[in-house]
Amino acid sequence: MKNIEFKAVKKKYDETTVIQELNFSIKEGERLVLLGPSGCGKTTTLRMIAGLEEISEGQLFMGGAVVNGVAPGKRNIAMVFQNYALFPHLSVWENITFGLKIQKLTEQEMTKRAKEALEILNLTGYENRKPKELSGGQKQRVALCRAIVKQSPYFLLDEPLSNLDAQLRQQARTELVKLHEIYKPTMIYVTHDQVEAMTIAQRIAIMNKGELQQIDTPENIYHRPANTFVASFIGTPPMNLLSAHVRDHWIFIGDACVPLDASWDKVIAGRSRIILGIRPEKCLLAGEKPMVPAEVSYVENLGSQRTLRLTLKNHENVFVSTKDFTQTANSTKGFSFRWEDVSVFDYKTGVNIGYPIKEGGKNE
Amino acid sequence: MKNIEFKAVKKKYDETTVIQELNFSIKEGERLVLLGPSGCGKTTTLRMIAGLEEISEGQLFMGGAVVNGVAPGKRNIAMVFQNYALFPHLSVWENITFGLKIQKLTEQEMTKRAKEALEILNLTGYENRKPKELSGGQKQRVALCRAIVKQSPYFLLDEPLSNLDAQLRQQARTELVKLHEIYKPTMIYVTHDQVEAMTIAQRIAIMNKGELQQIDTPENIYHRPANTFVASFIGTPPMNLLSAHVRDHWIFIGDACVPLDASWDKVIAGRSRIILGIRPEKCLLAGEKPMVPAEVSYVENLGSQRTLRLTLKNHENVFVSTKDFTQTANSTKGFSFRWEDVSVFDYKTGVNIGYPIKEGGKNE
Amino acid sequence: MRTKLDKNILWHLPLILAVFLQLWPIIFMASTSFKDMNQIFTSTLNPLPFPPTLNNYVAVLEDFPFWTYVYNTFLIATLVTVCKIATSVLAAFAFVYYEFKGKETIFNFMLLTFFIPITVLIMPNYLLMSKLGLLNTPWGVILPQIADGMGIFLMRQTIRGIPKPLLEAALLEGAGAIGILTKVVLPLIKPSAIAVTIFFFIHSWNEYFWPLLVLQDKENYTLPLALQMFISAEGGSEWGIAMAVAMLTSVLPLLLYLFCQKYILSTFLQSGVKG
Amino acid sequence: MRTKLDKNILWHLPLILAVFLQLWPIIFMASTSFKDMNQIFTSTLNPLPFPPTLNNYVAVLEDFPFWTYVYNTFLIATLVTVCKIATSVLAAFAFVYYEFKGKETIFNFMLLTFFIPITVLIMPNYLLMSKLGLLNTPWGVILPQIADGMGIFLMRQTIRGIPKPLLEAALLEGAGAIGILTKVVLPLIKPSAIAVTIFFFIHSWNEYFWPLLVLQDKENYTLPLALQMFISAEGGSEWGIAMAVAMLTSVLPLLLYLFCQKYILSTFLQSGVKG
Repeated sequence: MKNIEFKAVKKKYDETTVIQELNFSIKEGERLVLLGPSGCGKTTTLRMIAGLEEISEGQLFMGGAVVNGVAPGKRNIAMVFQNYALFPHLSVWENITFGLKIQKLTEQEMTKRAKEALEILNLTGYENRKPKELSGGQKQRVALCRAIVKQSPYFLLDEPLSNLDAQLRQQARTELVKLHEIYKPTMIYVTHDQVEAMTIAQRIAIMNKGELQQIDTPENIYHRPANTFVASFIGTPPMNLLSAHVRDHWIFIGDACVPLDASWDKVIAGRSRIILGIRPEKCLLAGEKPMVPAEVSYVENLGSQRTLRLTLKNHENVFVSTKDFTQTANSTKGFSFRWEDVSVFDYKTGVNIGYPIKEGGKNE
Repeated sequence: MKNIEFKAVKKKYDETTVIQELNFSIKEGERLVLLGPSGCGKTTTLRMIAGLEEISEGQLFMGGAVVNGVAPGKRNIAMVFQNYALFPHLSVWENITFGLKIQKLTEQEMTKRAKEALEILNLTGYENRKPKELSGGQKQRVALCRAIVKQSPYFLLDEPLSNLDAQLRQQARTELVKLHEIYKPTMIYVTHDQVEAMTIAQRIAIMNKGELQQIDTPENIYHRPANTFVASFIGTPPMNLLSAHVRDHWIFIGDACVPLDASWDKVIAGRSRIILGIRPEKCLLAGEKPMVPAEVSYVENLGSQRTLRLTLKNHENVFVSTKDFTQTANSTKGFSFRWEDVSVFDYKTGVNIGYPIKEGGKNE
Repeated sequence: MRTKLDKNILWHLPLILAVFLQLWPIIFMASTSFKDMNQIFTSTLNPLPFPPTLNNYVAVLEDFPFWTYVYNTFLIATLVTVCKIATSVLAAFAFVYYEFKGKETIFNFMLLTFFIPITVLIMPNYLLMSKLGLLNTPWGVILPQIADGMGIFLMRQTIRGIPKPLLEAALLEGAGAIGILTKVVLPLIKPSAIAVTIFFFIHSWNEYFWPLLVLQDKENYTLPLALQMFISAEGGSEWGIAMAVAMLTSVLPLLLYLFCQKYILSTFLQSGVKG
Repeated sequence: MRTKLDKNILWHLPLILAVFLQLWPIIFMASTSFKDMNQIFTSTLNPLPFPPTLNNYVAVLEDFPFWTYVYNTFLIATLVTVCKIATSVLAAFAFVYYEFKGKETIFNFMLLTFFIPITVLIMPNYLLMSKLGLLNTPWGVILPQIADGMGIFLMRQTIRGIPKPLLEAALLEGAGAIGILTKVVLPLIKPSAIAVTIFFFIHSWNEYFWPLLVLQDKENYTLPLALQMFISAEGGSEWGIAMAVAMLTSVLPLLLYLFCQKYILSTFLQSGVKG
C-alpha cells in the first residue's frame, strides 16, 4: 500500500510553528493537490514527505512505515521542482539517467526506461541537448521525464507549471493527468493556482496558515466549501459572502427580506445570524422584482463573460458573473438566487453548517 | 492636446530590429493597454515614450511636438515600474515628494498634492514608513501615488500588478480605473495579462514580434479579432480556429458539411479555403444532430464552468466552454454554432476577411 | 542543506587543517606577547603563557616612540583612504552611468594591475616620487595611492547592483547626474562604501613594502616598518616585545573588522541593494 | 543606463586619473625594458624608447641564471596552488554541506586573518619552519601556504551560489556526499575553481615577502627575489635590465590573466551558477 499518512505532524523553525498539526492521509495512486496562498505551509508539507525538511513532532507514514528518520534518497520518491532543478552541466539523457546510475540499474534497463519516458513526453531527439538549449516547456518535460524514469510509487510536484506561460500551462495540465494515468503513482501536487488544482486534482487539500482547511473532491471544494476561507479562496470572483439575520422563516440581507426555503429550516434552526454564500455565477440578475435589490456599481467585461458588482443598501458588494449580454446594467435592479445553490456558514467561526439532508437539486 | 503619435518608429539593437515599424496614435485622456506575449516589444514601446530607450528611426510625437531627443525628465511623464522602483532609503512621504522637490514646488503646494494623493490611495498614516515595511499591495499604491502627485498629462504603467496576488490584482484593477477617471491623463498600460487588458482598457493595442496586430476596443478585439494571432491570444481557452473548405453554399469542416449562411455569401465569395473562428462559449454542445459531429476527448471542470475538448474526425480539436452541467460528456455527439458568432480568416495570411455588412446580431 | 549530515570525520580534516593554519599565527602572537623571556626560550611552541606578564607592553610604551609611529601610520592611512574612496566612487559611477567607447576595455585593462608583482609596480612609482622630491615624506607614500583599481571594481559592482528602474525613476522625476549620484546612488551604496573605506584603511595601515622604500628616516616610519626593526634584530631576547608591538599594530584593524564585519562581508558577498 | 549622456568632462576626471595611476607603472616598465642606457638617463619620464633595443633582454638571458629562477618559482607556485585549491574546495564544501555548531563563528574568525598585517603573521610561521629545519628550502615556503582563507571564502561563496534544488534533486536521486561533490558541485563550480586556481598561482608566483625570509641562498631564489637584487643595487645602469627581468616576470601572470579573464571576472562578480 503506497499511501501516505500524517499523524499529528508539526513543523517548527526555532520558536515559530509553521505547520500546526496535520492529520490526513493520501490514498495509493490518487492525485492530491495541496492548494493555498503563499506561506500556507503547502511546500513545507511536500518537503516533509520528500525528507528535505525534518519533522518536528508527530509521525509520517509512507506505505505503512514511519519514515521520520529515513534519508530522502531512501524514500523512493520522484520529485519535480519549481525551477525544474535540471543539472545544467549534463545533457537531457544524463539528467534523466542520473538517478538510475546511482541505483546501479543495468545499462539495458536504463536505456529502455529512458527511451520510453522520452517518447511519452515527446522528447525523443533532444537527448544530447543541454538544459540551457531547451525552451521552458521542454525543460519542464525533461524534469517530468527525470521523475518518471525512476518509476517511484510517490510522485511529488512543487508548482511545476508556474514558470510556463498561460497557453503552455493549459496543455501541460492535460499532459500531467495523462502521465499519471499511465503510471498511477501516488501523486502530491503543490500549487497556489486554483485552476490547476481544480483541473488536476482528484482531491484537493486546502491549507491556510499551516492548517488544513478542507480535503475533498474539486466538486465539493467548489460547491460545498468547509468554511469561509475556502469559499473566498476558490473562484474568480470568489463566492459572495453575505451576512444575514434570521427570524422565523425569513432571512434579512441588506434591506431585503427573503423567505427561507423550507428545506433549510432544520439546518439553520436556532441561529439568528448566518453568512450566506452564493457563487457569482449562481446569482441571477433580475430586472423586475429581485429577491435582493441592489445597484450596479461596476462592470467588468472579460470577453466571454461579464462580472457585475452590485452594491446592496448596506454597502455590501455582490459579484455576479453572467454570459447574458442582453440584460444591460441600467435595467438591473438586483439579483435572485435559488436555495439549492446556497451555502451557509456560522457567523462567528465561518464554518459551513451543512446542507439540507434531502439533496435539494445540487447539480450532479 | 496631450496625445501621442508614432510615425514609422523603429527600434534596433545593433543588427536586430525589435520594433518593426509602429504607426498609431494614442488619444488624449484615453486608457490604452499594450498587450502581447513576452518579447513582443510592448515594454520597449512604453520605454520609448518615456525616453528610456532611444528611437532608432521614425518620429515620436507627444502633444504635437517631436520628442525623439528630449530627455526623460523633460517629457513630463509619470511612470509606474513593474517592481515599483520605490527608493528603499526614503520614506513613503519622501518617495512621493522626490520629483516635486526637483521641480522646486512650494512646500505648501507639495504638501497639498501629496496629502491629496495619499488620501485617494488610502495611504494616509503610512507617510513615515520605509518601503520594506509595506506589503506588496501598499508598495504598489505608493508607486501609483508617486506617479499621480506629479499630475503629469502622461501616465505610463509597466505591468504594475504583476507582483500582486490574484485577489489584490482584481481590486487594484478597479482602483486604477477609478484613479484614471479622477485625473484623466493619457494612460498607457503594458501587460501580458489579457484579463487586465480587457477590464482596464478603453482600447487595446495587441503586439507580436515587434509589430502592432490590432488596436481597437476590448469588445472588438474579443469578438472581431484582426487576425488569427489575436484570435488565439485572447480568451481562455482561445478562439477555436478550424480550417474549412468552401464549395458553392457549403462549407466542409472535418467530415461535416454545413450550409453557408446567406449573409456570409458575399464576404466569402471566391475563396475555396478559409479558417473559421468560433469562441468556445459560442459553441453549443449538441446531443442529437450536431452541425459538426465530434467526440469528447477531455473534460476540465473549473468549478463555475466546464471546458470540453471535442475531437473532430480530422483530429482537429475544438474547445467548448459550458456552464450547463446537465449535458453529460457521454451524450455529446458534437457541436453547433450560430453564423453570427463566427469570424472568418484568410487561409494563408490569417487576416480577418470581414463580416457581413448587415449586422447579423452580434451582441451589442 | 538543512538535511541529514553524515558524521564523516574525513570531511572535517581539510576544514580543521585550514582553520589551524589560519589561526596559529594569531594565537602565537597573542600568547608570546604575554610571555617573559624565560618562557619564550623554554617552550617556544607552547601556546600558553604562565604566568602572563605585561612587561613587554610596558617596555614598548616606555622605551619606544610608539605614539610617533601610530601618528605617522594614522596620517598616511587616513589620507590614502579618503582619496581612494572618493576616486573609487566617482570613477565607478562614471563607469556605470555613462556610455563611452572602449569602456569595457579600459575597465578590464585596469584590472590587469591586480596580477602584476608588486615589486614590478613599485619601481616606476619610486622613480616618479624621487623626481618629484617626495622621498622620505608621507606625501611620497600617499600620492601613488590616491586611486585604486580594486576599489573602483568593488564600487562599480555595487552600483551596478542597484536596480536600474531606481535610476530610471530618478531620471523621470527630472534628476540630473549629480542628483542621481547624491540622492539615490550614495545612500544606497553607503554600507558597501563604508566597508570598502574600512578595507582601504586597514590595508594602508598594514602596508609594508611601499612605505619601506619611500621612508628612510626612522622618525617617519609607520607601525609595520617599526615592527620589522625587531624582526631584523633577530635576537630572541626581543621576541616578546616584537609580539607586543605586533599585537598593538593589529588592534585597530581587528577592532574595525569586528565592528564592521557585517558591512564588509555583505560587500564581498555582493548582496548589493534590493529594490 | 542606455540613456542620454551629458558630455560633462568633470565626471571623467577621476576616471582618467585612476586609469593613469593604474597603468603608468606598466607602461613605464615596458618602455624602459626596451631602452638602452643612454635613453634611460636622458629622458627618464619619456614613455617611448627610440630606437627600441633588445639588449636588456639578451643580457638577462645570457648573463643571469634566469631559468633557474623560473624553475624555482614555478615549482613553488605549482605546489602551493595545488594544495590550496584542494583544501579550499574541500573545506568550502564541508562549510556549506554540513551543519555543525559554531560554523559561522569559525568561518568569520578565519576571515580575521585578511585584516592582520602580513609582517605580523610571518614571524610565527618563520619560527615554525625554523624548528622544522625547513629554512632555505622550497618546502619551507610551501608548507604554511597549503590552506588559504580567501580561497575557502571564495569557494564557499560559489558553492552557496548553486541553487539548492540541484543539491536536493541529487539527494533525492540517492547521491551521497561524495557523489554530490564530484557529480554536481565540482562540475558546476569549475569556472570559479579555475579562476581561483589561476589567482593562487599568480599570487604565489608574485610573492615576495615570505620567500625572502625563508630562502637565503641565491640559487633558491624565486623571480621576484631575483628582481629585487637589481633594485637594491640601485645604480641606474641596471634599470633597463631590471625592467627586462620585471617584464619577463610579469609575462606569465599577464598571459594567464588575459586568457582566463572571463573566468576570473565572473568569479569576482559572484555570478555563480544559474540553474
